[in-house]
Amino acid sequence: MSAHPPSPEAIVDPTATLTSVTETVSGPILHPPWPRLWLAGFAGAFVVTLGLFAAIGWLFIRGVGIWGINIPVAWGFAIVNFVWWIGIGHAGTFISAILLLLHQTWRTSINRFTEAMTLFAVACAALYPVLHLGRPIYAYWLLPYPDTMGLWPQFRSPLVWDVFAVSTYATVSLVYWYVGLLPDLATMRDRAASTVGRRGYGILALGWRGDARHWAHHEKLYLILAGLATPLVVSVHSIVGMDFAIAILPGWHSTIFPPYFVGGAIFSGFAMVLTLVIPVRALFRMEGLITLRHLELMALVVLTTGWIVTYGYFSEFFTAWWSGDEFERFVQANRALGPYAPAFWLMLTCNVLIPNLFWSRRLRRSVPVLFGVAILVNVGMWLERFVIVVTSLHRDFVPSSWGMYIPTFWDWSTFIGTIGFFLALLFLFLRLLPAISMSEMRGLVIKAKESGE
Amino acid sequence: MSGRGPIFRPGASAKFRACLLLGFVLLLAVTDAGYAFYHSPWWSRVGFASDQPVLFSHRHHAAELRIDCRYCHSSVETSPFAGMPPTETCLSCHSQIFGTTALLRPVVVSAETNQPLRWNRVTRMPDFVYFDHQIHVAKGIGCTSCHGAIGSMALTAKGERLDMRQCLECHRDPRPFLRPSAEIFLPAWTPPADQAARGAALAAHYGLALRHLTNCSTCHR
Amino acid sequence: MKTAYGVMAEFSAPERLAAAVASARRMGYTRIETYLPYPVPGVAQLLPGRPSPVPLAMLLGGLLSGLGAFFLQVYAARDYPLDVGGRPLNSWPAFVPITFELTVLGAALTGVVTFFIVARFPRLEHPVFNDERFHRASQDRFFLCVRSDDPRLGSTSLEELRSEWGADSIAEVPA
Amino acid sequence: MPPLTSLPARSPEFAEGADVWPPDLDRRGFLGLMGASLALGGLAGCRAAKTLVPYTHQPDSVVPGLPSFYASACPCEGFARGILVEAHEGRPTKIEGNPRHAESGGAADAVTQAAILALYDPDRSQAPLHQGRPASWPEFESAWREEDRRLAPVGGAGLALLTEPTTSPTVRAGLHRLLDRFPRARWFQHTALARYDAEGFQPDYDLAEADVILAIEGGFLDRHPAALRYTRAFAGRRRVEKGAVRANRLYALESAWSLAGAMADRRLAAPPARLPAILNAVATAWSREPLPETLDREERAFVTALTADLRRPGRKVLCIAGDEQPAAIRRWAQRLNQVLGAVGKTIRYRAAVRSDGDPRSAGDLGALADAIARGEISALAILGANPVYTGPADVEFAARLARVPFTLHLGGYADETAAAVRWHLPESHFLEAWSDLRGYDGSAVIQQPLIDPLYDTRSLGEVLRLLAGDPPLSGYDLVRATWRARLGADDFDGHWTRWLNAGVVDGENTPTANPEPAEAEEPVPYLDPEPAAALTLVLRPDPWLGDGRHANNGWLQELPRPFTALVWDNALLISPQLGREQRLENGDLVRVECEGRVVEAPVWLVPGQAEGCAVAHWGGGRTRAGAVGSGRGFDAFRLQSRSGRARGLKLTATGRKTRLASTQHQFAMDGRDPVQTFALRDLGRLRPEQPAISLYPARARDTYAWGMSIDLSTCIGCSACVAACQAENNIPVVGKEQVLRGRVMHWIRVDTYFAGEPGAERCHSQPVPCMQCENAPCELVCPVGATVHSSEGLNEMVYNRCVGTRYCSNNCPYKVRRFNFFDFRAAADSILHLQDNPEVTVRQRGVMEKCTYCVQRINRARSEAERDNRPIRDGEIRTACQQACPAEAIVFGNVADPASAVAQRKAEPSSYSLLAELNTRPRTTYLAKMINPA
Repeated sequence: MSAHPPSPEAIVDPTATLTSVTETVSGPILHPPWPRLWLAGFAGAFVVTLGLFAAIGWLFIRGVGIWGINIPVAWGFAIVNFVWWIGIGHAGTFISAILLLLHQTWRTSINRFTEAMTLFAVACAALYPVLHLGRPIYAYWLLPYPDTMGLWPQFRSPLVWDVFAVSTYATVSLVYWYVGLLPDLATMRDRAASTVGRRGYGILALGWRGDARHWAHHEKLYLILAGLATPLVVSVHSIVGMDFAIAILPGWHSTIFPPYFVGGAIFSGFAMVLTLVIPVRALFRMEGLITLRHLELMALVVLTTGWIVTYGYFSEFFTAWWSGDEFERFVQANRALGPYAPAFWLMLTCNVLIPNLFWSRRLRRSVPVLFGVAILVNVGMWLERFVIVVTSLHRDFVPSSWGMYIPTFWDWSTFIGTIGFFLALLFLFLRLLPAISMSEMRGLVIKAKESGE
Repeated sequence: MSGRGPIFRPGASAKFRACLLLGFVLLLAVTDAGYAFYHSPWWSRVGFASDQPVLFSHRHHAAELRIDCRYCHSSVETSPFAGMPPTETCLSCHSQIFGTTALLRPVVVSAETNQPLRWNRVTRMPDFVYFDHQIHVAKGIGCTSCHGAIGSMALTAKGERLDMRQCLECHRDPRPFLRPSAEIFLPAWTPPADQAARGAALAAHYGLALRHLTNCSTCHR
Repeated sequence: MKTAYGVMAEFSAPERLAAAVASARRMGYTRIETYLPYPVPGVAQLLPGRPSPVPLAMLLGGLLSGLGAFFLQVYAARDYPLDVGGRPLNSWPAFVPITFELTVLGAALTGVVTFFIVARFPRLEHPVFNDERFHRASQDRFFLCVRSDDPRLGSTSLEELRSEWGADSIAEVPA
Repeated sequence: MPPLTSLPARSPEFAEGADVWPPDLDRRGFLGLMGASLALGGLAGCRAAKTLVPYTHQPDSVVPGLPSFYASACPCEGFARGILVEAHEGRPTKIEGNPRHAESGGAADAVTQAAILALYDPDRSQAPLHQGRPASWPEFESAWREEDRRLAPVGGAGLALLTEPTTSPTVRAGLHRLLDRFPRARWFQHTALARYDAEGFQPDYDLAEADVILAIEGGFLDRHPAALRYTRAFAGRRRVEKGAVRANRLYALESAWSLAGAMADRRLAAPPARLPAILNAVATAWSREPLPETLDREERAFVTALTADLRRPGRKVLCIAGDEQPAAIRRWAQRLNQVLGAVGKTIRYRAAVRSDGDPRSAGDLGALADAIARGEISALAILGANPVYTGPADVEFAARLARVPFTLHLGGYADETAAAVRWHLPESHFLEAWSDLRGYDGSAVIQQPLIDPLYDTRSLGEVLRLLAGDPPLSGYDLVRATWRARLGADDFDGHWTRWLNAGVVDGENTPTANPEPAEAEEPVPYLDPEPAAALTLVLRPDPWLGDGRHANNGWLQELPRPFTALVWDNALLISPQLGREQRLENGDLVRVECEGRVVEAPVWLVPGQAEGCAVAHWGGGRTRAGAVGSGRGFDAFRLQSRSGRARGLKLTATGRKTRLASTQHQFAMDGRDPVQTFALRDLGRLRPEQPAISLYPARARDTYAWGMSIDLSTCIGCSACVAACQAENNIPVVGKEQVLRGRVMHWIRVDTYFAGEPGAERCHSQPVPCMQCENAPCELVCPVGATVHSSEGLNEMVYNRCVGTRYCSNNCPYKVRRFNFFDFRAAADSILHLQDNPEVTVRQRGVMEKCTYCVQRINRARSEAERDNRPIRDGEIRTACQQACPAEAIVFGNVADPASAVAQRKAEPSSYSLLAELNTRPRTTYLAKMINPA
């Protein structure tokens, strides 16, 4: 690690060399002892994960009735959390794919980490659609297969689209991540001291030896995957948005949803990246590779997408008013003044007001501020999904059927449980795999040298 | 970190690839096996006779003695349920013949103690399937179409899979299965050569309304 | 020589390797391999070889699975023609999302598989791993290897090659 | 309806099932015992019975797999309701009205519908109790013989009987016979509910004739023994047919909402204290004298409008006083009817049908209590009543009871009274026992059982005979004896069979008595004005639980009460104005004090209720009702006094709250128009609704296109449809906690809306089943196609395909879908499964369910029609809700046939569909509510 601190403008510490990059990234993994903080963090996350399994067990024993859902509010936390996690999952692919196509070199030092985050977020999200079913054992009926009943899934339903969108997204993200990981696995193989490590990484590396011809294929594949992942990431959250937009429910039935969901997804995704990267770079002393510049650039993305989301809110209100439809108008009014108004206003504060702090250069370069804002945006985006799902359902067309939704203990424990699950996976990742793409960093370091000379 | 030999000995790749392949093949095998079992009689119980309180032979009564199905299954033309013969029905003959044989002891006991016989169900439908015998026999579907060649069963066994595909096949186009009223209760029936023509004629004759037959609520409520 | 896999030269900097590859080509070597810790621009182009089949494979894979997806949905709608909310049986706009998703999935998977095939992965052991120095090929060293089946190999001594290419070190790689 | 010669229940197959219950037995298994059929359904974990068990001797009245129907009678405050009972393999499953009985006309109210559940109530009293310990009938008989030895010599001096007033000739004969045996015994009668006779005469209204009706404290559409007949007649005068109606006009003067008040064209909400003043004003206005100054604006307007209408020539008028009203007010109404010349036209009198005024009866509960206090009673037989619970607080009957050495109680439950007596005897359910009853119109019905007593119980008739010491006689023979005596011997059996078939005893109704019960010329009496009380307490029977006798019936507990949608608890109903004054909100616990009697009760605010009064319903606060009914709500009887007067009511907030479960939270239409109304005068200006255009190609219709039309002009909001649907479709009861969570399961709900400014509120009821939309939003979003459209236009719900995403419910604009959040089925071995309708799947945990237009009835009818190669006749299929509806507000049928009744209804100009702007094309449409203002 370099002696003097990196200049904040640099995307990579100029003193870094091929050797130092490799050492900085793989060192903490290969050389015990592991930091106490890591142990504590993993233990905590693991315990919470056990809580999740308990909640799921009870759910399967008693049924979805243990949640606060009812008629009219037949969807609750399960769907809110699903959308929230999927949204978070979008930052990874966005960073590694879209920014790659846009030649944003600064992505290099965070893409690996964020791709991992994507995978784990999607894993958490994917739990919910199954858990929220009344009869989860029949979840496979949503897949097309030749059954003895002569029946097929009903392909007009957005829920079936979800199944394909989410599973595709998970698979492609995994492939993309693994392909990018291959050369680094080779590095790990070649640096690992223990036989177990060498064999383990060796098998995962599939025998990568950095042959220039392999590199050529690899680059092509990686580039095209990026090209595919870009529309994919847009499509997935559009489809999630359509889960709502396809319905006729006031507050859901809105054409703005797909783009506005995508915007919101990236918004929350980057917020989550910040939330995670800030402690991690401190914990593993990677300030040299994830510099303040990176954080600042992410802050700018948050600011931008924040405004996209703001536009979404505005257009929802505007169209409701402009349509003159009494039901649409009522829903918007009810959000602002109804029983769930606190959630609504808190959401506006977190998603619309707070990100504007980043107009100030000083603030978006202060790590504590960045961290605080990121947390608030995460909260705000969760609230957004809550507001969309619950306030639209609880008072719809016929006044006699209006109701309320009050989350139960099991709603909360399932939600918090997935957060623990997510963190547990993340901790394992940091422990076992290089959190920064070494091969790509090497290229960057050399380029930096050349431009330096 | 010098002095490190190679990690994998020659042939490691071969082994590794073999393992991958094997795993893949194994996966296929397991799914196929499951699929095969699900479609086998062991699962559908087709052709399996469950033991009964009395060794009753449909072959003897229905085919050899030519006793009409309706003699015992008396409500088949009036009710969704074909009806199981009360003990007294058995005794209408067996009070005269074989009444004393060990074979028929359970029947006699049932009559004496007024305790019903408990037959084991051969053809079991799930609770959510509502099959109406009377309309099927009224519209030209014969017993053996669903219950199999009952006339050749010494011990009664399940004759057909009776899964939803089979029901649908007939509900989409019953013509290949339609019979004239006279043949409905035959203990054995095979479609004649000109079934195509006859089926069409019979459909008209029975005034079959086909469209609602594939509605879910026709069988599920 | 028959027992050797080839001759491997080690370099500490990408540009030096690039230069060496160029000179090796000039000297008429054909069975050349290079091993890099990161994709050094231009090196691959210096080597003989056909362009990557990966893009074409991905295109085909994507198209096939996409078409498959669409027609599966059309078939499903007609196999058991159910009246769903009064919508037409062939509600093609509703079939677009899944068609798209499966296109992407098909393309991605074909791409990876093709890559593994052309790279002959997985291949855990390889003669180059026998080389003492090679473990740095994945870290901070650059290697140039002339395979022993190269007809011109042996015409020049290793020491000459080392100085010619300006390699840090050069040695035979046992097979 | 064949006569029941041999009860299927008598065959040992049944006994096996009912008495010794195999613990591992599931529902199908049980039916298996009785020759279950493949057709019997139930998604009970998809468990099909492993065994098929035929009869040994098959009763000729039974075709396995087909339901059979038997005519009988259901007691309603002692009066008969003619019913038809559906039985599957000897297992009663559903109660329908008997079209041939005048008091039913084919309809059946919610309470009657729910009686079937009581039959299978596991909490029923199953064996005699001696001082709370299980005993046997023989033990009691010997105990009674001893008592008898003591009583006989003294002619039964000291023996008292307490019964509820009855209309049963057999029971009355039995009572008289007992009194003959013990000449000095005394017979008291007690009911907390209303008396329907005045001075031995019983008014009977002809609502088909009346043009102008004044209803004082409502009471002829709800809770009246003739309510079904009255409702049908009243509805006949509100129904718009072919754009025309011979509409009557209803004036309602009441303190709290009644069903009649909700149907009124003009309603005045006034507390009981104001009633005399207002009625006196009506009298003065009638005699063309100036109105007194004491009337406020609304009262004045009401009275003027009313009298103007009464005066208008050629109008047949009628004044109805609620049956809970004090005698003075009822006499006032009687006189007014005479003065208006209504008697003989719109109102007739007949000699009282019920035994309230029986010359041999010695008075009411109060009289009995006094007798006990004077130490005159040494033995007391309480037959059927539950006075410990239903007695007025100041009678303190429980305390009195303790002073009687020998006490016995006959009742269906081991209730509060049973706990206070020495001997408790279990009484048979009316579907288990032979008896006879008279309708309010005097028509007699033979009450024929469908099933042998499930437990060791006996009927009242049998017990009376036992007490009289006569040789035992089966209920069957008892009833036959009564009627043979009346009819004489000639061809008795022929008559008997005919009566059982028809469900009515022909030529049997008490003739109209002297139409002028009192001197005609006396003017309308002057009512003494009540002292202006700050608050008056109004005590009423619970709409469903009555005096609490039905408290253990889950269906009734969970049936939303009219005007509050409250379930499982009763509350003190107050007006919003009062609530504002005293800063009370729904659920606030208050200390209710009335003339020294105190209870604690939660309040509930009801728009349109008169200020200055609070309404409490009986039936809550039961302590020994059973697992379902005990400890629900508060006991309003603790507030009641012998005099019935309840002035000087004081409410004091305790600062505590309770959670009251209501199935509706929003009673204002909130600027939307789910219920559309029109004034009669605008009838000509109505234009039929035009269907909106659709992007989608229209589907070709099948032979049948099922549809429904619900007439809001005639719907009185009695909830009979809800109960009928629950009984027909195996709809589970979910309990208070789940209702609080918004998980009630009713497939059809009756929405209540209050409209209009304070002081002039109107109340609208709207039954809402599944709309069976042609372009159903729910279907589009189901990922597995578990809800799709049938070729005949049903929005089908395939329970066994449902995976439970609940998306369909989210996308249903009418929110008529219901979800099994938990496993709401009764335990597999519960006797309650005997009530299950085998034609309908019992839904599993995690599946969505909803109204399907009783598709099982459609399939049955089609199967029979196709078998006979004929089309399904119009009216051949009647949905459960339609069949139960006394107002005939619901019509179902084939809309593809323009001649069908439903097509006719939908052609009315007042026909509209709910949320038409969504273009879901509902097959269920409404007829706007007609209002006939002056």
